[in-house]
Amino acid sequence: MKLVTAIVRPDKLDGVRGALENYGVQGLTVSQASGYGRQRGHTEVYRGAEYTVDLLQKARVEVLVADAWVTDIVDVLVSTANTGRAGDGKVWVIPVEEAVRVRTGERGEAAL
Amino acid sequence: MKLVTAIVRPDKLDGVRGALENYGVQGLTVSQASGYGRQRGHTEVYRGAEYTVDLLQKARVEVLVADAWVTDIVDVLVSTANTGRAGDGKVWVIPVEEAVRVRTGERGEAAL
Amino acid sequence: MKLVTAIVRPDKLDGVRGALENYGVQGLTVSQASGYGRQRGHTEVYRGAEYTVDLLQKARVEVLVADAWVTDIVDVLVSTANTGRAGDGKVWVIPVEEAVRVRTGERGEAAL
Amino acid sequence: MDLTAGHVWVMISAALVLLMTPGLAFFYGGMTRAKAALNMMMMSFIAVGLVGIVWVLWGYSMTGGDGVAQLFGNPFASFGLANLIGTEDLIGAGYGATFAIITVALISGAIADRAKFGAWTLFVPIWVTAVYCPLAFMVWGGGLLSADGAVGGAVGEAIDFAGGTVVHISAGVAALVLALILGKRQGFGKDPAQRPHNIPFVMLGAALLWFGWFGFNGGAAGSAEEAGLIWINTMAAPAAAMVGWLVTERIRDGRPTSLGAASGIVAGLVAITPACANVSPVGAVGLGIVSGALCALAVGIKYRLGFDDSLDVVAVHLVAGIIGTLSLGFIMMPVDGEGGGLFYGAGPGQLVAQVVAAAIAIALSAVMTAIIGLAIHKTIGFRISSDNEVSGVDLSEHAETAYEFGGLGVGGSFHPFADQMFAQKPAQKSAEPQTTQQNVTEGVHS
Amino acid sequence: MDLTAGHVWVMISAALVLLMTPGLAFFYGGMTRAKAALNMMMMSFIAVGLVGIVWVLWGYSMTGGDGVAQLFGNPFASFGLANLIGTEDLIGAGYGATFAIITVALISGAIADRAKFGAWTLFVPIWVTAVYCPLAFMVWGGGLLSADGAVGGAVGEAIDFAGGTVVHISAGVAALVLALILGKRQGFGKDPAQRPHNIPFVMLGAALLWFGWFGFNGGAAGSAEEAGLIWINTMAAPAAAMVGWLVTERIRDGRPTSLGAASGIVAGLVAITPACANVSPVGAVGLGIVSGALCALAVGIKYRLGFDDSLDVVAVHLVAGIIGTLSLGFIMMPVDGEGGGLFYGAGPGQLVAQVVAAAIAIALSAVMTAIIGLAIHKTIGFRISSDNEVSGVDLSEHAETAYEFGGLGVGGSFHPFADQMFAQKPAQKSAEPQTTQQNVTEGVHS
Amino acid sequence: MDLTAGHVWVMISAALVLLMTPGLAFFYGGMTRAKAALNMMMMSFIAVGLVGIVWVLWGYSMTGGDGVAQLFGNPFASFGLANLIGTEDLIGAGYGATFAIITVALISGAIADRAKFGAWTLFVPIWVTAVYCPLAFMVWGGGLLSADGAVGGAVGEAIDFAGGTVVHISAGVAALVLALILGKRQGFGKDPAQRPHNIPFVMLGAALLWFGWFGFNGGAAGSAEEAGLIWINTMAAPAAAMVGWLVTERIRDGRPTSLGAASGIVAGLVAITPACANVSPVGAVGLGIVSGALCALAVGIKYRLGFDDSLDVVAVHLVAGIIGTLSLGFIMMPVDGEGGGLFYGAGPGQLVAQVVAAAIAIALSAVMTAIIGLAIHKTIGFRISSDNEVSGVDLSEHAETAYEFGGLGVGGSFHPFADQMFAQKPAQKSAEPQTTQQNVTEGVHS
Ligand SMILES: Nc1ncnc2c1ncn2[C@@H]1O[C@H](COP(=O)(O)OP(=O)(O)O)[C@@H](O)[C@H]1O
Ligand SMILES: Nc1ncnc2c1ncn2[C@@H]1O[C@H](COP(=O)(O)OP(=O)(O)O)[C@@H](O)[C@H]1O
Ligand SMILES: Nc1ncnc2c1ncn2[C@@H]1O[C@H](COP(=O)(O)OP(=O)(O)O)[C@@H](O)[C@H]1O
Repeated sequence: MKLVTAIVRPDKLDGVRGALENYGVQGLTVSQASGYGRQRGHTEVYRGAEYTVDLLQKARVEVLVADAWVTDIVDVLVSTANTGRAGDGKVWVIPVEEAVRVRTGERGEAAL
Repeated sequence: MKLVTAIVRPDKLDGVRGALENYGVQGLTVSQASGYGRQRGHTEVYRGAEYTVDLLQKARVEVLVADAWVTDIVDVLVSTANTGRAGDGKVWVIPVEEAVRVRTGERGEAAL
Repeated sequence: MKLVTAIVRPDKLDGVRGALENYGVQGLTVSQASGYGRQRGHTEVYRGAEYTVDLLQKARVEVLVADAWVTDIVDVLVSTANTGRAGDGKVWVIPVEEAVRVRTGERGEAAL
Repeated sequence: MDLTAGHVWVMISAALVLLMTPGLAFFYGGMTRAKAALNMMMMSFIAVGLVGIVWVLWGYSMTGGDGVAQLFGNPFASFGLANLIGTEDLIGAGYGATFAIITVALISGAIADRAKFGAWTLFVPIWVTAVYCPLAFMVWGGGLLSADGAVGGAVGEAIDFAGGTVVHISAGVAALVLALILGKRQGFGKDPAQRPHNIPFVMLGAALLWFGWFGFNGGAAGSAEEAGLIWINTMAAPAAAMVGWLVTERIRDGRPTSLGAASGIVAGLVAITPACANVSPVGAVGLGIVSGALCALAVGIKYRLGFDDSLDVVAVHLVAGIIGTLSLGFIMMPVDGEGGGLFYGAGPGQLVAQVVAAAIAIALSAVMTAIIGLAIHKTIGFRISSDNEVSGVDLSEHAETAYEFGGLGVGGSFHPFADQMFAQKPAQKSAEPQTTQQNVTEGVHS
Repeated sequence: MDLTAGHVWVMISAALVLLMTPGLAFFYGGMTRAKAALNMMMMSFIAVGLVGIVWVLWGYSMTGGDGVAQLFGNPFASFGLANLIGTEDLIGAGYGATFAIITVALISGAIADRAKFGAWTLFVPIWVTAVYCPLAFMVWGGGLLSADGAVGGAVGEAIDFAGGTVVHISAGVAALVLALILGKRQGFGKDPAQRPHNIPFVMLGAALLWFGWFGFNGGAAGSAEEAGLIWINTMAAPAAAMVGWLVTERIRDGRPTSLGAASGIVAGLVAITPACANVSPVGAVGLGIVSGALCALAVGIKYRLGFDDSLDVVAVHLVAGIIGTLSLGFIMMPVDGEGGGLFYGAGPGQLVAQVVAAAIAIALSAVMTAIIGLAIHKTIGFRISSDNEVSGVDLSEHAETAYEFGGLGVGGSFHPFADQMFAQKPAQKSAEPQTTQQNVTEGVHS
Repeated sequence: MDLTAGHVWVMISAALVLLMTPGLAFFYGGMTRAKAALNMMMMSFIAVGLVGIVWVLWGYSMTGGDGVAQLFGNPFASFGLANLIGTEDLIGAGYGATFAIITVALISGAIADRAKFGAWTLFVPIWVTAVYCPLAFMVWGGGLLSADGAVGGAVGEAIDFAGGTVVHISAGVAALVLALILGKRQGFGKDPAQRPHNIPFVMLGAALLWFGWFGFNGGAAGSAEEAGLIWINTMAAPAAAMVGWLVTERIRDGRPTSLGAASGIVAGLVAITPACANVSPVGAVGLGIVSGALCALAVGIKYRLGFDDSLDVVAVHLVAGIIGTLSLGFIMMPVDGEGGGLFYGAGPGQLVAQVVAAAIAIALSAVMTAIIGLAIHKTIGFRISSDNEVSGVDLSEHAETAYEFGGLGVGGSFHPFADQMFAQKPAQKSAEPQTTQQNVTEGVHS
């Protein structure tokens, strides 16, 4: 099994979820993140003082997938999240040694 | 060393923490997440328009543990977080190559 | 490639970011977390009832780095985040099998 | 006739008192956890809606005129306020409405986080009709406790200028009774997530309550001298009670809290309510300090006795209401050199009258609230299900969440209702919303 | 002369009505998503700023005195209120200002989340001058629709005691027109992120509006009897409308919502506005229930017809404004036994007068708003760019975010402007802020 | 005697002014970062508590009657307001209290985020007694600066209708002095986390301040004509100042901000305060625009000069207070054709009087505040520890956090205090809460 993590634009989240569901993904975890890469921040003004907000909001999507699916899932993620502009995000894959479904105690790929 | 990640119901967080502490875990990291799996969302109504909230709030618990402890810790997590209903969550284990305690610079299992 | 995760004090975040940027890191992801380790929580009082807040706010920094950089980056993180007091945090390193830049589709170390 | 200063004063006072109920919604709403904030506020808002209607139809009529056995006025005498049209009495009728509204809204703090909204909408009009209106009649409308009434004539007339017994004691007792009927919240006394979710809202609520209370206490002033005294006392007592509460916290807990400041203000306002026109400014300061300190101590009682009066209606309104009512037995200034409280060298007569009035209000409210509350609880049920309590009363009762700051708890498709707007829905949907409308389909696909 | 009760009543009423506009800012601001909250509130605040100035300079002057063709007063007759100094007429001038302010602020709800702030600051003074002032003159200032006016003389004088046509119908129509000119928000009807971000703020806004509305409806009362009736009706109608809206929701959606309660209050307030001095308390209750229920149904229309009146100005203000205006044809009480509405056995005369007045207000506002709105839209543009809509109108128009609760969306270095404060900046910076100041340099380094 | 319109107007004005202090709590509280919001609000709230008591006991007495060397009234003459009971003078005494309260609360904005709450509770009553009461006596109570006073007699009586010198200049100077004594916040001018955490609260505060200001400026009006002028000016000047501030921001920064709108309103209100009864409506508009623009420029000064007046009390209250006070030398309208400002062709006499009054207020407040502030700072310390500043002043001073929106910053067991409620606690706990009660046991187990 692998853990595929994708950092995407918040407004791409719904699209990404839909595409994954269509592909057959049965569950995923989302969390808030912020970050920077090639994309840089914006400026806010308070009483004439400028504050540079360097970290921009992102959504982090984590999907636990069976080995066989990894390539496809990465492709789905990259293609749905892409806009072609800086700030599109990053996808990475990490090896997973064990996974358990809490409800049933099932382990391994059966737990996904 | 391993990183054990558990996605659990927010109201199970206290129980999970307590059980881990009893077991001897000396530290952990918690963050907010939302997700879906077999469990599906609920509906909110605003001025007669219905909004489906598909992602449900979860707590993500991360514990860095020595190799010897992994099986036990996973068992502790699964048994305390379980309610038997959809939405109970997921636990997974990832290999860790290095860990450092920032305060002292200790490395490896000494850093846990 | 590796994923370096650092749990640091929120007020150290800016320093850490600056040091990484100086070192040459071109992107990173930050998220909110809370946790405990040797450091313990504080107490809040509401209408005379005391609530123990055990989990203290932390910032989680994640950086995807090329293998060659890992040792240096960990050193940079540990030295900038250190104050010598409990609550300084933890750094760990996880193997990454693949990384993709969503904007361009570049893979591997080119995607960092 | 032309508007007089008196008319203007009463109309403004009435608007101020009406504003108190939304103020209370914030005072209470900020104190719940985030997932119960809307329901908490809605219990106050709907009180305005329902009591507003009841008052116009029969409520006002029950608080005055010829009484039925000195207990309440004839509900049909001024039904719909029809016989008041074209008279200036409408001004007073409006002022009276606002008292009825806030009294019942006060009760809701005791059952935060776990009451069925439908049950509450039943409770409100019944309680106002069966408890508030009679009590208002007995004390202010020429009934049992007034100078001409059976009790008032016997033990002397109790002073309750602006509603220590009628409003605060009666609501405080009802709160206690409902808290007992509904039972404790899950995690009562243990779950730290039950701490207040928005203390600035609590402070906003306290501020609006204080602002409105100048109308509450002052609206019925009979002269400029009396109005001035009431104004000063309505400023001084809560100021002193805030200090009294904070000093108590500082000594007991080590820290004076914001929640304490807000609570202290309300405690002082409640305590001065019955006494506002009859104690000196220094008396008001003293009363304030004492009530702030005692209420600060009283908030612990619920943990000792194990009833879950969630937002401390008992410790603030009942306790301070009693303190204020009884205080007149001690610090009431003599009128034209006659009477007054024990501290002015008068006899215990006033104290006796005050004790009797308080006791009757307590008994009446306790018995009637128990009957109404139990009747509702045993039939449609007053408490939401345990699952709904976990997912949040806002979601289960109103299908809403109070805040959406841009987090990721939201997603998925959006179904504007337009298409189905006039379509027929299954009947049970509206009949039993608490079960079938609850859309958290936990376990459905498992 | 000495202050009279009437003076005091009007001054307080004026302060109350002025408070309504910030109240509206919260009512509307809470309903947008978090990244548009400040811009929403600013549209109300700047209305106070700009109309406040316009009114003092020429606005007041245009609403009274000798009219130009019964359409509007001479803007130079009381320019700068100079000829009012030293007279008590200044009190009435202040009261009038507050109506002009809130009327234009009401419109902004229709264009939430996507309007250029600069365009709005142009729209506000022009619309007040070209639509509000003439209409106020026609109805209240002795113009076309008054008893002596050409239309009012012909079909009978319409009753619009506190502004059903002048304020709510005109603003509601303008809202519809602007919504059409600006077009729909991205994701309209689909994106769940567009649900309200802070419902307690919506409830706070509703509470402040209600509080202020006692001045809005009551300030012009001519006698104590009338004032009392207005007070009662201003309490009863919104109370009943809240209940009407919630019952409708309960039946249709299964749940009564907090947003519905707040909306119902406003619907009831709007409906009673023209009728407040002329219907009985029971009539006000009935009018409230009907307007609450109908407005609750009306909020679905925009999804059917496909115009994005973001915060339902049309469904609440236009619909309730029409209901209230026409209701007088049915439930107006006879004056001295004469006239009145159909339900009192009178003829359809009043209804006709009401229909004509509503129709003229609708036509005038629609045509003029279309001209003004289109002129602005075709020249400087009324809508922000699509990118700015995604990053948020608060950021693009005000370079601010409403909240910072300690999350991590912030970082990097801080550049206090002090050093460059008096330094010259490139001219285009201030000339075209929407493009050059927009600092989200997406794609710049790619 | 019966209530007159004047009585009603003053009582309502007093309630309005009292509401300003909670309004200020929101204006300031929204501007701090989230972890200092409660402490900020508490500094205003406790001002109501402490000054409310001081005023009743000796404060009122010090502002009138026979003065001590024209400097202050005898504190024992009306101690406890005892000799006012039964007179209508109580109404004026209440009105006066509210001015004393807000004046001291204003100061707190300069020391946001870093002041010991205990030190502040010491500062408040001393400052009111030693600075506010004397100054109020000198200007309004027949002292030094009044027509009969030594200075007022010599250089002419300064006009300060509602408190430009007594309230705003004195508070602004005190703010500057305290900011210097306490020193800068950590990260001053660098840390972006110090941007405002809740701008809607700032706007709410500005709205409540404006609303209350009609009482602040208008309460002392002597005639209907004067009241009307004051009302109009109190609307026009802040409206114009909001526009002036926003235009300045638009030119300088490229964006008009919400914080700027709120700040502009307050700047305009401060500027019109001394002048409200003596300038024309057009004059008020001009004064508003100028004060809005100048204060917008003035907020940068602190970065240049390096003092940390956290929430710009100096740039808003001191600067606008001086502008308003001096403006009378230019745009004061002649009274009965005599006197007036330079623009009305009168001599510089009025300007001289205004300058002298402002200078005396500045000197008095500077010297006295320095003495009081330093005395406190050198003994018990006025500033929290550096660690506490990092963990947050709300936590260290009040053991509370303002918000809990359901995040995960909370956990662990819950210890209701009930069991130990009456148990004895170690003495040092309450004696030195800032060290021993601070429960963040960083490093304790390391
Ligand atoms: N090296 C990295 N490690 C971790 N996260 C990264 C890294 N680089 C980029 N990110 C994440 O990806 C997001 C998008 O990066 P982006 O600006 O699109 O850069 P690029 O165009 O180089 O991918 C960032 O906001 C950040 O959250
Ligand atoms: N494949 C997955 N990858 C990542 N997270 C998942 C996955 N499946 C489920 N989760 C997480 O676990 C949580 C609980 O899932 P749940 O509804 O209990 O499904 P199941 O009963 O199949 O475990 C989800 O909310 C989500 O956060
Ligand atoms: N075993 C662990 N697994 C995961 N996170 C941990 C662990 N131990 C500590 N942490 C994280 O590091 C943070 C800092 O820990 P700290 O109190 O400094 O302990 P130590 O001094 O032992 O490193 C904690 O708040 C928690 O988020």
